[in-house]
Amino acid sequence: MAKTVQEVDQVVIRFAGDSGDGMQVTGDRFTNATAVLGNDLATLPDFPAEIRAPAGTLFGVSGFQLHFADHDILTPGDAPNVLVAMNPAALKTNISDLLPGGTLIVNSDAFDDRSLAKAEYANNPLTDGSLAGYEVYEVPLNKLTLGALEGITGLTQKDMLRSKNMFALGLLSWMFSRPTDGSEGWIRDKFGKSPEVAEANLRAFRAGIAFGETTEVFTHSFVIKPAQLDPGTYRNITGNQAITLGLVAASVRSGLQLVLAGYPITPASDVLHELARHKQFGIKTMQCEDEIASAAAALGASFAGSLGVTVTSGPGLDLKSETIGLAVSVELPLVVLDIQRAGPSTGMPTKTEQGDLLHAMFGRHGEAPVAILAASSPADCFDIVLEAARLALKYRTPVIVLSDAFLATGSEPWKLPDVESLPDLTTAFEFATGPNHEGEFWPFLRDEETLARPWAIPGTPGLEHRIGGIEKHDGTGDISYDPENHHRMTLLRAQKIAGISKDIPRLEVDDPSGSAETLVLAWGSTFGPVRAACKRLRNNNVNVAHAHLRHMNPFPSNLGEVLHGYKRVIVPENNMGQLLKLVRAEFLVDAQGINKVAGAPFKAAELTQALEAHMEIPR
Amino acid sequence: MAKTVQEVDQVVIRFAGDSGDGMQVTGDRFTNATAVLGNDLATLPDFPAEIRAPAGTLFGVSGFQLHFADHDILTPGDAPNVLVAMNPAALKTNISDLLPGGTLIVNSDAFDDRSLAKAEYANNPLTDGSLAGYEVYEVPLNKLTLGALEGITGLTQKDMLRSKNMFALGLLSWMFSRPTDGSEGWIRDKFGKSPEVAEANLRAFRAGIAFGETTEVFTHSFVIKPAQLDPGTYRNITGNQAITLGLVAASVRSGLQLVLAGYPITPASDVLHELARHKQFGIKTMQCEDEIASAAAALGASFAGSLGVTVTSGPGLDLKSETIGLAVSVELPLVVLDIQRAGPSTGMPTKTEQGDLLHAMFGRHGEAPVAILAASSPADCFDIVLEAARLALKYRTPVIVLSDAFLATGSEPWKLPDVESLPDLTTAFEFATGPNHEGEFWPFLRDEETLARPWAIPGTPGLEHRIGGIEKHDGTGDISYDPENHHRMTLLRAQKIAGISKDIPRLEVDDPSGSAETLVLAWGSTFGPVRAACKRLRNNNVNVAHAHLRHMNPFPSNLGEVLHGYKRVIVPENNMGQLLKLVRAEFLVDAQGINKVAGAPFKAAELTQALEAHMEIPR
Amino acid sequence: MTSNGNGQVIQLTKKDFESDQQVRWCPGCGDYAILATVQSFMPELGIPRENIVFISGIGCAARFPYYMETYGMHGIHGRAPAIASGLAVARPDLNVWVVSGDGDALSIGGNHLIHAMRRNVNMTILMFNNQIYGLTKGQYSPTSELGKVTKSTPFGSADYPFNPISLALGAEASFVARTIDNDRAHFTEILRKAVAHKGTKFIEVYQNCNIFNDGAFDAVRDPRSGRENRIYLEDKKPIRFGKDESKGVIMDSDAQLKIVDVEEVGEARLLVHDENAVIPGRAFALSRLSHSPTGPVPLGIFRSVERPVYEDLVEQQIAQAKERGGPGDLAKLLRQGETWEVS
Amino acid sequence: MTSNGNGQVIQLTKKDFESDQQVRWCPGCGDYAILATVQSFMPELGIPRENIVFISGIGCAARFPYYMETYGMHGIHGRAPAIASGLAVARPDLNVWVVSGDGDALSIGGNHLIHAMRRNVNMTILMFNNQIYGLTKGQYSPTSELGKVTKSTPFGSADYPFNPISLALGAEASFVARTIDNDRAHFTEILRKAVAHKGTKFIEVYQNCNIFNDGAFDAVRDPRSGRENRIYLEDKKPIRFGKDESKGVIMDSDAQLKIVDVEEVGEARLLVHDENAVIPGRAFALSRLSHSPTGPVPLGIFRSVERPVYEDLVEQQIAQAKERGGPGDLAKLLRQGETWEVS
Ligand SMILES: Cc1ncc(C[n+]2csc(CCOP(=O)(O)OP(=O)(O)O)c2C)c(N)n1
Ligand SMILES: Cc1ncc(C[n+]2csc(CCOP(=O)(O)OP(=O)(O)O)c2C)c(N)n1
Ligand code: SF4
Ligand code: SF4
Ligand SMILES: [Mg+2]
Ligand SMILES: [Mg+2]
Repeated sequence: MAKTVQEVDQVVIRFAGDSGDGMQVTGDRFTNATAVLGNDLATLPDFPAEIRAPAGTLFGVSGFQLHFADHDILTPGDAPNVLVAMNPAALKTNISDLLPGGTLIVNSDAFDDRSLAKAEYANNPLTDGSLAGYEVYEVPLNKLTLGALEGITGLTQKDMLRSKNMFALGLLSWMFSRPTDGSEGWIRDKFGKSPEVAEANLRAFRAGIAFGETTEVFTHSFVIKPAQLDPGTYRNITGNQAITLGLVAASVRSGLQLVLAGYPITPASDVLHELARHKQFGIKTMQCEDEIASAAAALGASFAGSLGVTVTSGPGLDLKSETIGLAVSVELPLVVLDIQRAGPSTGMPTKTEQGDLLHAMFGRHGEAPVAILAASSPADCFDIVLEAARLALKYRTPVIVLSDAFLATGSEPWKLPDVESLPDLTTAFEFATGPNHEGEFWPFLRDEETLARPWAIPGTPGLEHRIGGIEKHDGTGDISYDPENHHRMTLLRAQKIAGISKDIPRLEVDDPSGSAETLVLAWGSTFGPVRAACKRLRNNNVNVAHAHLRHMNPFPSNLGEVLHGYKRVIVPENNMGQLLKLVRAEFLVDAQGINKVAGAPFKAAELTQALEAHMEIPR
Repeated sequence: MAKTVQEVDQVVIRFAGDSGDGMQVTGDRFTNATAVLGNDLATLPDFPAEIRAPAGTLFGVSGFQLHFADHDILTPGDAPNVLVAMNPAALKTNISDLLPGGTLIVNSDAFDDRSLAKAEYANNPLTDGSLAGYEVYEVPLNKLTLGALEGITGLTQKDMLRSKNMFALGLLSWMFSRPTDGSEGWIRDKFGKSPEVAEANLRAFRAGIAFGETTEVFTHSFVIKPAQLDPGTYRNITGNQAITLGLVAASVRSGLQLVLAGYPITPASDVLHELARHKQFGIKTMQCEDEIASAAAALGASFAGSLGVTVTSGPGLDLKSETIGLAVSVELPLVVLDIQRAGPSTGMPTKTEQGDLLHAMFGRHGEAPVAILAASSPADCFDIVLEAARLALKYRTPVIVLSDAFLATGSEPWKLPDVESLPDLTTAFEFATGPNHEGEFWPFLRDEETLARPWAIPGTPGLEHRIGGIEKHDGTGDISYDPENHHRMTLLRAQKIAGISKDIPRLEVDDPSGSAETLVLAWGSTFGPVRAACKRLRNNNVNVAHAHLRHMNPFPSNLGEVLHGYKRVIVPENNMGQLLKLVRAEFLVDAQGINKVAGAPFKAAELTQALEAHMEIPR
Repeated sequence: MTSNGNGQVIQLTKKDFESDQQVRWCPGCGDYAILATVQSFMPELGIPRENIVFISGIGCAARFPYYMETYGMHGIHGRAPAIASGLAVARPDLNVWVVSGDGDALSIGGNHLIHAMRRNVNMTILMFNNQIYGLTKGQYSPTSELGKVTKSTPFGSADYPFNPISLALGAEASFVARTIDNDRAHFTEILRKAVAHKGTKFIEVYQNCNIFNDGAFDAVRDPRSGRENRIYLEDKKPIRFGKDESKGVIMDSDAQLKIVDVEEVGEARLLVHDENAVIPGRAFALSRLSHSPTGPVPLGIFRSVERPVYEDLVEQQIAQAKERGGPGDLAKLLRQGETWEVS
Repeated sequence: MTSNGNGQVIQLTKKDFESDQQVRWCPGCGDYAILATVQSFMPELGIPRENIVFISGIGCAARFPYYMETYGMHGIHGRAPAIASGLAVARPDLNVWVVSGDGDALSIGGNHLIHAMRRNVNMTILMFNNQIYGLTKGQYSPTSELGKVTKSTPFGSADYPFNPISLALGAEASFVARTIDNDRAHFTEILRKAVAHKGTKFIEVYQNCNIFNDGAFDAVRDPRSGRENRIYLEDKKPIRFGKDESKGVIMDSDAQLKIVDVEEVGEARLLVHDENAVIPGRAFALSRLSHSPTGPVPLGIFRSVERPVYEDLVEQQIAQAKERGGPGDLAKLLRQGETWEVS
């Protein structure tokens, strides 16, 4: 039977299975094959906090969603068209998201009584008619995988069944006409050390393809044409990978040794892991005893003349507060990466949230202003880290970079930049080399333009000096309890940070009609959903403008002007209204918030609806 | 020669000398004598960070200012009428504050060449004419003291000279007609263990009195009549003492054991010191290894069913952030006392500032709202601590109390409350005793009115349960990663705190004319200076209203209404505008700030001037 | 044994200590065995459930309290000993346990741990040492061997590990012991002795993390081959171990310990173990017999000495103050110092 | 010795290490003597001033860097070892010192201290132990004796103190020593040996706080009467001390140390000190000879062993990576993994 091939413009697939089923790997591989094909894409992994929860439990389900299309897309998709469910628990926790009429592929071998009970199913959903609204494909994945692997020696049945995710990958690859070379190469690489395992995975993968192609279960497959992206070389990248590469680039482009000190914490640990591999760049990574020590070590490295960086998530940021305050006081560069997760306290460690903006702004005693940046997409993490390094070096200040779990683990295609086109950070700073005041060296004599103090590093003869967290004399840097001096220094520290607004791009507004009365102001990882929702509104002939902040402190110099240019300002955030507070206080605009604090990004549809409600658009 | 006695209505005296000269003690004693006499008073100690700086240095000068009057006063006075300078360094650092024509009493024996050099005087100010504008009394304090002590055996000359502050105290006591019994009693008590020292101090004190009375140096003394205070029993009290007594009262009035865990830090340590003395009340104090441990220990005590309290200053508050977040999540009572000092970082540890308001509000990752209170005078610290305990117990929430160095060490007369009239805290909570949901115990089933969860303490049979910082199910309290539940819990935690506004007094406005167009909104230790400045304005026929916040989060329910009732709102703060940000954001009023960040409270005069400038009143 | 709320006393069983929460460790994790041992031991304690509290930090190990049908708090990373200290000081009547991992207890929480031990707060600290960070998916910990290749150290770790027993002894711990997750009999025996001791009990439990550090303790943990390497310390007895107890431990004049063939040196020369030695020199020497477990490893109680318990002293001070001055009188306290009347 | 910036080499003197800041300790404080000793020793180091860095936390002791004409940072309370670790890792070419008090190092900073020692980061840590919090005006510290009456413990402290030497040994420190503020010759000798050692050098300095804890160390510190109680440890020599070296230290078979009359037991039985013993059992036993100094106290180097230095291993890994793969190529790195072209 010749199978038909249907062209579609976009698909959202979700893989769901047990933590041990390898869903993240399957999703990753499918994503790479999709990326290489030139589709635009966005991904949303969603995994449990447990390492490897007992098999078959509802809380042990791990998912990976991928949205890909022949056009520019902005989000990982609100709801899947295609759901792959490896067991009853995966079906139970995901089926409500599947679009009506959507494609459901289940591993029918996994629907035995025990597994159904674990998933708290009273009846077998495959037989009780509850799935009638979907196009259901029951695939006996276990049997088919074992069949394909017959004859391989040295593997137990349990080992063999580990390859069933590759069978599923093969099947889906066929279904969506994905290239297979990359995945085959990857399998060989990954399992290179145990040839039987590699062989098993390869065979399972190929069997999946063959199953799609030859059996009569599936009648047609799909193609999705490449998207019209800018010409260039692309790779797929997650936010955490982009941060890592951004850090390497910051080191290369500044000519400075980079020292990253961290302490493991989800979802930030991968930055430490990845960066630790890049020793060729002379980059040093330290896993410290805690977050306080890692901030302190990074600051020590900056004092030594390196680019000191520390990486963490919310609970760790709490602990770094005092050290960041010291960095504010001694005025040294320090890059603090905060990969936000759902709070308060331990919260939901693997889930996303934008809860740390006000903490980054105000989370230190005394008046201790810092610069704050926020990345708006996985790939933007690369640029934002370079910008953070630039500001930290130029203004000798801590810079807090806000990313979040959604950006950290989500991915998108990234057009590789030309190294030479990256910002030249060597111009952002120079080390002091000699006296700066009547033959003396004054460590707190500021640059008139930037208000930055000189950076004199150990090893420089004649510039020996002492710094510390006690208030110091404007100029000499000697300890000073003089009241006026303290007032002046407080102002100077504030002005230095405020002055950065002259050194950053003006805020651009996306307002194609030019006549929108409503501005949607957002920041960070909501970029995709907000932009997508605005597009939907415009498709419905609703004019709406979108401005997206990457510089959170100071704001771009024209923000006030932008805000006052609209009748209505709406601020959607994955928190209770933190940016909202800041803009209301600073610009006295009666902006209103749309707030979702559910450990998950906005869906384009729900955001569209919420915006409509605010704009009082009848539906 | 009969000396005349002149009646005056108020005086500001400043004692200044070396750290080793006992100026704080002298000031304290004089204050007590003044208090007992029934004058109203306010004090402002000002001491160096150094323990005992080398003698005679400028940075080693310690000062104590006292303002007392026959009427209600609000501040320790802008500038002294009388300055007592024990050495050249004290003269140098204080003379510029003395009012023109003011009285200067110097220890002329201390003006030798070495001391002058240490104080960086090129010429002797006693002889170079630079003090012409003042009424100068040169008193050879060393000689006079040694003379008075002649014949006392067992003391070296150095020991004897230690009593010279008591000579000064005696002299000033005569000068301002202070009672002497109290001071004599105090000397006997204090030095009871070494009779010679007691004798020396007594003799010096009496000699000082005699010197004033008999020598011809002084021609007249002063009396200041008692102030018209409410009838009752009074004592003089500092903010830190009031906090300590408030904590004892909270324990007594709630019937709960109080456990205070702290780590020493200026200016908060005295609370730990003082409270450690009150073991009779069953109060337990722990000096922990750091601030994290002390917050954690306090929370552990609250879990156990005690009233857990921790006390610190800014740098310590940074470190407690994560634990306070845990307390927000597990919803247990916790009182956090933050005695603010000048920041950022180590800053100026002995100096005052209001820099931690936004840190208290937002200084935790995620959405982690807490209640915040601020004391407005030394005596108010007592009431505010009781209120903090009430809210913590009733709403099972951390409550952060903001005091500052000015309140902590400054003092005022306090009318002793009747114990029975103090709030009955036993009505604020009850321990859970049995199941609350269909025969089960649900630790997160909330009280409908307060939204507080039940407080079930170990030792209660049948209510065994587990709590923690991971997000939990609304009701059962089981770990939950459910998105909707997280959103709901986030809202509930916010609503619980917001709901406190129904349970606190409405904001009262001091607007005698009833027709002011300008409102001065303030909080914390600026109460005195702001009220004083408003009085001055009114004396100049400028109508102005003053409202003072003690509840910082949530605000009193009528704050918005109050703000919108005035044309102009001015917010003076000893920070860069923190309350200002909050009210602008919440109420969209174009309030303007007056900001002084100089490690010292506002002076009534400077504040009056700044208010006039804002109100565009020509001078 | 517990009261049922009506004053009746009931004999409890293991089941009574199992909470209704689903256990969420990886299948095969050593934590399961520990949980079973502790739950089985609990009835023996003879303490009503409601008087028992488990406090933990964060980590796989730290999930423990959720599974115990007692009072419990899953705190924040590293702070369990501090939370538990406050609890114990507030309520010396409670039976307090801390459960922690090697990262939780020795990395971020190291300071609280050593201070709790120094203070001798009455609580039992179980430190599950799997020489790895489990919950955060496999970074090296302060007990991982030098050169360990992990996610955060792809080229091998550069830092020398702590020896938890040495550290505890150096931090003045009054009760220090080591056992193995799967050695139920020994583990139970240690628990028994620990609860009988008043003060801080530090128990290191070798725990297998089969996902990120499988087999780290095989040299001693393996039910078959590991037995030979277990040096079970027995109080007041010569230290012998191995097949037919053929091996022993002696001390050289320079305080170095050596493993010897008992036949060769004679039993008389063997070091006699003494848990109660006031000065922990010998216990410390014993702790140095092995660092990471690759050969013979002492198991059991290294040290158990009486020392004043922090919260007891606190209670004493209160009792004394009340005795001296009577119970606190608030009205009197407020009136302390100089007062004056205005009428 | 230093270069003067023009490439010339100059012999430095104590004066060259005195900064222009006025020293702000209380008159009579032991810190003055320490400062003088360190400043006098510095020229001997033979390291240019600009390559020396002093890092501190907060406390009276921690003011030290301000007075040294070198690079310096007065950090935050307890974090100096962590700041210094980052500095040392970033710049192994620098000569790094940490100055800390007993509160700074052992209370709030305890964790950073023990981890720095475990890692063996190359730095010299001077811990001024005055058994009190000086800067905050006299609260007890983790080295204060049990029952100490201070501002925060009006009825006496309830917690048993650390023995800093024991703690350091328990935390795997590779160099551990003790000296006294006013014993300049001995102090200088310890400094000399410390700088010759590579790794973390932990030096406890008994320091008199004449304001809040005057005389705490008189038993050993007093220039006259204290001498008898100073047990100066000398490498590879029998441990003798006291008048005419008439007293000595022996070890019992149970690893307990005893102080004896040399004549009575004979010199042969005296314990021979060995700084370099790989296993720190004997050093630990020596540290237990005294807790708070009330009688004879060992001074000198308890332990000095070679162990890989953290930042050296870090450098090695970088060198190896560069050797294996050449220096980093950013363009290549960005292109790593699967890429595709869009044209
Ligand atoms: C302040 C903070 N930092 C970091 C983390 C992330 N974290 C959670 S558990 C853990 C380490 C767990 O290791 P261990 O204590 O050995 O427990 P195990 O999982 O191995 O049982 C870390 C780093 C956190 N939750 N909080
Ligand atoms: C985070 C923080 N907590 C507390 C303090 C207050 N503090 C400053 S120094 C100090 C202790 C000093 O004792 P020690 O380290 O022994 O030094 P010493 O003054 O005795 O030399 C304390 C508690 C602080 N500065 N920062
Ligand atoms: S990761 Fe390791 S320690 Fe954690 S549950 Fe799994 S096996 Fe156990
Ligand atoms: S308080 Fe003590 S340690 Fe501090 S400077 Fe004074 S004498 Fe020295
Ligand atoms: Mg572990
Ligand atoms: Mg000290």
